[in-house]
Amino acid sequence: MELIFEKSQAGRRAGRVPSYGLPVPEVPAGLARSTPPRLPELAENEIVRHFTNLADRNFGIDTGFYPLGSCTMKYNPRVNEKLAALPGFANLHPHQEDEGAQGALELMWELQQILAEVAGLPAVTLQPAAGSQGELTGLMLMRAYFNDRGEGGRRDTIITADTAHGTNPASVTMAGFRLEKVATTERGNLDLDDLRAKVNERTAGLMLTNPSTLGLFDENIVEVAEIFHDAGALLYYDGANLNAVVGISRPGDMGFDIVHYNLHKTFSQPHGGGGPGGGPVAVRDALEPFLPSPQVVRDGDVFRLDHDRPKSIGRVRGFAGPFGVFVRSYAFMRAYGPELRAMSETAVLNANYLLARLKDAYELPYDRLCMHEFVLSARRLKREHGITALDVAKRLMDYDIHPPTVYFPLVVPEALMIEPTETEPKERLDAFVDVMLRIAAEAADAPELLKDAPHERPVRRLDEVKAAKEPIVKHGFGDAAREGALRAAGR
Amino acid sequence: MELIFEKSQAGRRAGRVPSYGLPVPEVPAGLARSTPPRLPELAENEIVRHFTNLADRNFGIDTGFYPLGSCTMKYNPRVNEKLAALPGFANLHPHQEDEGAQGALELMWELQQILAEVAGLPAVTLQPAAGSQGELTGLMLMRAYFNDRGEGGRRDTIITADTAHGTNPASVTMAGFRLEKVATTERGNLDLDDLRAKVNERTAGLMLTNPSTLGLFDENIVEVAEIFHDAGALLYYDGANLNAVVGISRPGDMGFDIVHYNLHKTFSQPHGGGGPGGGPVAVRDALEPFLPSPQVVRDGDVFRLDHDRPKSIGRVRGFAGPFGVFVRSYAFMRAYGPELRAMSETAVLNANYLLARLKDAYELPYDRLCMHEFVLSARRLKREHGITALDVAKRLMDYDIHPPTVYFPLVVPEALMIEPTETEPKERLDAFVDVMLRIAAEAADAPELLKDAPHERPVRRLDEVKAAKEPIVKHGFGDAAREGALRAAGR
Amino acid sequence: MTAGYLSLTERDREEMLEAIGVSSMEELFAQIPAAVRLDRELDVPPALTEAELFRHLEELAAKNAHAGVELSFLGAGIYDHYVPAIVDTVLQRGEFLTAYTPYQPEMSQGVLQAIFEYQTVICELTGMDVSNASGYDGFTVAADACFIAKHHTGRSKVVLCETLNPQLRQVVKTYAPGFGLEIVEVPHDGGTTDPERLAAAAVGAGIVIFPQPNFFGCLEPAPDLAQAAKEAGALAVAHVDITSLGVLEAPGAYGCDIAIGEGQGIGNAQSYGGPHYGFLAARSEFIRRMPGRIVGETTDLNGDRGFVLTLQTREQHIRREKATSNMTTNQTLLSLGGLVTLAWLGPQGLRELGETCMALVGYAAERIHLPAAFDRPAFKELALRTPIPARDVIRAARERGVHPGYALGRDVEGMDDVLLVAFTEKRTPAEIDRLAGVLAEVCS
Amino acid sequence: MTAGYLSLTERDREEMLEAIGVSSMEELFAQIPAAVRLDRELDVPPALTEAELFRHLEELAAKNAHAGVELSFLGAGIYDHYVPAIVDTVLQRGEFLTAYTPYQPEMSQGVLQAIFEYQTVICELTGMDVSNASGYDGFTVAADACFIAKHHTGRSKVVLCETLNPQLRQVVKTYAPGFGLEIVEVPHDGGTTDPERLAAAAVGAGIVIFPQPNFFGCLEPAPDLAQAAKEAGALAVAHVDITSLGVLEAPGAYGCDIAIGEGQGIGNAQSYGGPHYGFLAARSEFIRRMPGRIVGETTDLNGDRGFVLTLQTREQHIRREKATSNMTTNQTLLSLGGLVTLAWLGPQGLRELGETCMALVGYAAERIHLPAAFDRPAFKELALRTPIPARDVIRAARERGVHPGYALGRDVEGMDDVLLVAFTEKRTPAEIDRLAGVLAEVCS
Repeated sequence: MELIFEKSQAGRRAGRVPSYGLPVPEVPAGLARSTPPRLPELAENEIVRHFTNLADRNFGIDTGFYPLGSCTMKYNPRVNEKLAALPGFANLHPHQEDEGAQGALELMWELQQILAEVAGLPAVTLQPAAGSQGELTGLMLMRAYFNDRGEGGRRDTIITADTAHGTNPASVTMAGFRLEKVATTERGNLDLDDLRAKVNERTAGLMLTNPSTLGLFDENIVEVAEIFHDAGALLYYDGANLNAVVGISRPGDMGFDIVHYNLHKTFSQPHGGGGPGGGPVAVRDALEPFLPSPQVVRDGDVFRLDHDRPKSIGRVRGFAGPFGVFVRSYAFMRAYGPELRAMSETAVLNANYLLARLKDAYELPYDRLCMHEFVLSARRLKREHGITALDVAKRLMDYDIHPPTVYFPLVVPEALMIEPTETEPKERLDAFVDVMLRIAAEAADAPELLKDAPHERPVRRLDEVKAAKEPIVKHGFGDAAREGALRAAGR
Repeated sequence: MELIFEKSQAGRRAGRVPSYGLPVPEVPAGLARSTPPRLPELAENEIVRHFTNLADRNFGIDTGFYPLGSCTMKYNPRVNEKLAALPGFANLHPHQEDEGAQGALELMWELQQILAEVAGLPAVTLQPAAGSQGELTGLMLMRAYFNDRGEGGRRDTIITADTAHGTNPASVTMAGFRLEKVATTERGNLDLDDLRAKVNERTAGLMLTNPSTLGLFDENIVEVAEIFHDAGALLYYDGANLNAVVGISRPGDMGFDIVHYNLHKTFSQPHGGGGPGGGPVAVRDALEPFLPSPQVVRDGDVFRLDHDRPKSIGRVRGFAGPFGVFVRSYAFMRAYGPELRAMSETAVLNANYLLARLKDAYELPYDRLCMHEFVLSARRLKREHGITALDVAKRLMDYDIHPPTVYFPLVVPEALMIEPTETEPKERLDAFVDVMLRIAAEAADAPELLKDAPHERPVRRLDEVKAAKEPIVKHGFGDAAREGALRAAGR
Repeated sequence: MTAGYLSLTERDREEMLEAIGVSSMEELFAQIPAAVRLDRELDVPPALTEAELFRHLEELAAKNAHAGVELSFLGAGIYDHYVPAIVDTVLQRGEFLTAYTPYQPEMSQGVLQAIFEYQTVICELTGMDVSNASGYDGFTVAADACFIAKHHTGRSKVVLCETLNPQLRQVVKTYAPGFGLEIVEVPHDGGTTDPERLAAAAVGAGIVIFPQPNFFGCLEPAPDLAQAAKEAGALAVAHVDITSLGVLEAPGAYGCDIAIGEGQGIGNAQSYGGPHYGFLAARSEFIRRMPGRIVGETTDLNGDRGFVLTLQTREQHIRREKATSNMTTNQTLLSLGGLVTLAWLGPQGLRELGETCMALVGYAAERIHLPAAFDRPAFKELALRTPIPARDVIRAARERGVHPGYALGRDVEGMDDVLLVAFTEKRTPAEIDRLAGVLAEVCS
Repeated sequence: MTAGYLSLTERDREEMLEAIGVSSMEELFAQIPAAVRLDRELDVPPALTEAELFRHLEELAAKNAHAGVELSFLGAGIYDHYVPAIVDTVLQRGEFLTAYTPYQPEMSQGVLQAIFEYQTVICELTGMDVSNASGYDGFTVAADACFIAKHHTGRSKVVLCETLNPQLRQVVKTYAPGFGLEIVEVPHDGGTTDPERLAAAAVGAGIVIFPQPNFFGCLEPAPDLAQAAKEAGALAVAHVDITSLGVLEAPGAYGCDIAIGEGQGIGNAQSYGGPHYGFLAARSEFIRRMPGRIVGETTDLNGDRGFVLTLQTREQHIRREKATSNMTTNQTLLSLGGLVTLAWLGPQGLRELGETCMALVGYAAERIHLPAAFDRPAFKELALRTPIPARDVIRAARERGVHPGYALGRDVEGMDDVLLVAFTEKRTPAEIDRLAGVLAEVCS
């Protein structure tokens, strides 16, 4: 499909800006634009068509089944979009005085209350823009906490599981900590012996996803928490998999001191092709003083932003957080009420049903009941037919199903990580099983069908190596020389 | 694709209705529902997917080029959708007192002013729901007018062109008039001799589209008007083709006494797969007293609905008309201002460009410059290759182009009626020309490609005869006996 | 300044004129006699940029006292029911929004299947065999029903109950001269129609139309009215409230030939009276007399299921002056809103909707201390007798931020002291308490 | 009551438990130690039906003094620019709205191509070679730039102009300990940054970040500031107002290494501060150090063009603790709003936008009789000196329905008498007259 720039014609226009017939002051010499940006020039008709046609080349939850493990691709209620667009929310300026933003502040305060109850921890900041920023915030909180206790220099190590999301180690580095990894047992729990050997006075804390990225709840979580707390360290709960346990088990009760939520996973903020998200963080009372500034607080019937937080780590993003995301998540929670538990129960039931029906045709490295997701391995297909997890993933596309997460977690070879979520009906699950079984059969009977897949998408299989080797990261406007330079530089 | 009923499961739910914990009164005996309606039972996720998937099987202007002759498929500005949805418009009750609806009434009054200026006629009713209802309204106005003059019994005949839209003769019958047809000359004008022979003291009026459905402006329109007015008869302007002449030539100036507009054609109300539309009617002063009731009137700075119209033909639909359509059309007009003329000029330029580039490959029965649309004939393809206009239409689908109107007007064999509208860029026109020329070549080289077309749509060519012979007009719920009965009855 | 809806550049224009073989735009218009060409600019307000346009219409919208500004109990045909958010999600998809009537079925399977599904739900709700793809509104479908009856029975007499919406009766009367109809109206007795009086009026009639519930909010003895019509050899036509059909009997179940009604309450905004959709469903024997579009199932070249506009030989573009109507436009997008809403409610939700309306009527009857105008069970509207003219009650209540309902005296003679108050599921008990308080204040 | 978002029926549930081989839901949770299971219902507010939910949030929204209620001149980083209607049309299409990060490119060509187009327009606006797919907001991208600079130059000193948005400086300071950064701030001189003072501070620095226009609304001598940074061997980073780039020079044209900024003004609602998108673009040599997603062009099996997430070896899911950042989520949907808006404006529209802002500033400077706080040319914001504390001016003006702007004293010491007033293209001369009147009244 053509790029929008390839549909552009000099002099064509869509939008116009009011001029009010006023004289335009001169831009001071040397500061004025010398060359106009080559923005697209189209009339509105073709802009709408361009993006409509692009949308048609994209797959969302609204299109079909999207069992992308660890991403919790559930139905995004449409009423939430209408609510976030209400003028009283969408057109509210973030510098509006608190008395002119009471509705927004009340919503945020109520959201904090619900999040706190879900986590089993009393204090919540809504500021982080995403789960990954929540992680970083959590680690900064640890640093501030230990600094405040005079242990700042000593506590320099964070432990993560070998099954951890890549964000965990990256966040550890960005926050200026050392990383240490702990092994996973054959049953899919943290290896307690390994843990005991690694936790010591240098340990600042643990970062753990529970259930893990294997979709397994750590059966020894109580002991794990004890090990860290006994060493004076803190436990951080990566909320990426929170959808498994809402109303069933609370991170605070498990012993975690800091928790981040992914509002775009558990609480249905649409992910929009990569964002926005929201990554609030909840903490125990002892960590509350360090939360980012400002905080939403309630004084009687009045809500306000509290900027007077002397021990705060500071500000991790602008204003009080991604407010539009809060509106959607709050609305989502209010649609469920206490039945948020049924949400998680159903997610777990759906996952276990798929697991039960698929584990014979594919391998299940950790053969236990799962929580909200599970990880299969295609290694037998690879061994017997040369078919990889990637081939299976690409072939699923031909059946109008979004592939699961592949090659993650790293501890499982040829991993297929499957998370159906609670909003899928049994018919979709059955249809997915049928397709997965058919693909397993195709791997034996017609492996080239998988190797060459997809066949039914707008493009065939794409060359990712080529893209990385000679990066073309913007349109060239026919200016080959300039592009060449970039490619060279990028190499 | 499955019907929504085929995705239904007993007990599944999406929406819920508040109950407020109140006791529910009994429905009186004999009036209560005995069998629940078999409405679909799905969760919201699958409802959204169902209609998303259905949409993907539908083609709109937003999808691509839609040169459906006489339907004026122009770009529908999206801002108009937002404006019509403003709570002050969308949530306004039609029985709201006039003082509580001043904004709505002002908008309608302003719309009337602009419509009057465009038609060159002073008085406008907004009530009719569609062009066809506008036609009926116009004919009722004629009847009321002649009755008022004591000529009611005598004036029983309406004359239409043989190129007229089917709505014209149908409206004539519904309004209780006799129909008489007048021939078209080889140049595409009304045959004045034929007309003079048919216009007499029984003639109530003429219904004419100008430009005609051939896309040709009647060069003798002044003479035509004289003939009718000399006979004491009235002229009705079918506004279906008004997009050709806005700001260029006004029906009132041409001599027409009554004009209807299609707001969903000329003024961009999206047609929504068949509706809604809007069919306001403008008239000369002499006909004003007969306009439907209520009328929007202005008293100084105050607007009101005038129900006190003793000579009115009455009410043709509920309330004051399809108000949401008015919002969109008014916004459209205000986006153009006096440059509505550029809209029509561009529509005419686009049509003539296509005509110039296609007339060699296809036949042009009336070889003149056209207005906003033109009619080609595929009769040579038929004669030489057995390829019909329908085959050409179906083959266009494979190139992601909506076919033109076919087999209309009836005076042109194998007609292809093409209306590009003003919002198409030259690139789309050129691409259409390329495809049309390629199809003409295919007709010679690979006629079976056309005969079997379409190949690239969600369904292949559909059997319309079968549908009409054994009508299945609703889902059977697996109840074959009941369906059989309907088929039998329908036969 | 020209709106950004035109795509041609100056260069495009020149190239195109050259390809056409003319030297100017003027030449294209040579076919228009000079005498009828407009030689000046249109005298219309100046063009606005989108930002200015938005503001201008926001200002107009702000001059209206809509449901968000005033607590309103207005009904009388159009109601403030909740429209689920997914309706807009579906209707605003360009593939539905910007499509024309599905003349080319292979391009339009989406809307065709949706209409087929709509026809099915309307048949389910009404207990009928066949539904058209929708009519203009809930009133014009009554004229359509008269057209069917006239041609089916050959009789021109139309019997309308006085308890029907007055606007429906006005529309039928407007169409009557053209159709050659003669209208007889049957007065109400204590708020509903007496079946015997109806039977007497129905003698020689081709059609009898009655409401359920009626314009005064009361439940009619609909089965008896249908029977009275049938016994006279007339078609029995029920004009029903679509939101009632989860709790009230389907017209097909008590012998009606045709069921009609306004669809707005299911899936459409109030929008100051339109656009909405009217529904019209009938027994199968009327299928070839029905006006409007009908979608039918068929198969394609491969034998796969597909949908087409069918029975088009009824229609104007083929049958011309012998067509069953002149309709081309119907209300597809609005009826699609109805389909989406009915799918969202499902059978349980539709029943709950009716139950909540009835429950609120019951609650209101207890809380509002004004006498009922009629001693009849109601569905979602209460006709209350006011000690001062209802119009004065409305004026006074609106000053207090509450629109208490519709003054029946606007249409019905002798009812200047009757206020028709509507209770949709969106009205809460607390709001009804507020209404009761305001009414007590302004009526004392 | 359960929200209608769950699809399983009772029968489904039973069949599924049986297929799993367990007899109850409880069994599925046996892996959770009893001690950490929640043995009570969540203590959260009760469930609401959609109609109730809508009303509840409408009531909350009504408690906010938004742009439609109060005439507002607030800016200071977030602005009330017009968002064209087609932005929502595009963003609300389910295929964009409900998609995840495009890990599987064959499923996601739509969003990948859109990001590629976004990267292109950002490069065009900034004069840079490479843009990422967006960052969280206009402040966190400053921290990202520091991360690049630290690794590129090996220097930990960061120089920030005091004329940068205070929130940007706060965010960088929050990130600094983890990144090992040392922050130096350069005070302003009369409203802008003195290049010589900056040059002095830049010695030994890895990065210098300056704004254009600055937080006080003034135009900085940006080319001189960039040169000062370069001469010190630091990366020169401009934090620019995206709406200014039709009239102000592209940072790439005056030698910057990196350009960053907040995208909100182009295509996003104000939304009380988020979600929005931050942009980050750089010269090509930094491509492999950039945080966040980057989309690249490639070919498919057939040799046809396609798009993929590329250079993923920078990223956390592959490189883990050695990644250029921990970012997974970015702001794709918001940046798509930016792309649509830029396509809608085109180069002419973007220039007009800047011109109108500047013209309104000029008009306001004439009409408002308060002295300018700084004697510098401005772009779309005016810093005015108030005779009473700016906070008091705001309070008094808001009582008159006008929010006159931002009190600079909220962030900047010694500026309690400075009011920062923003003029977007949506503010009309008549509104500015109203503001002038209110200010005259409350300042007299």
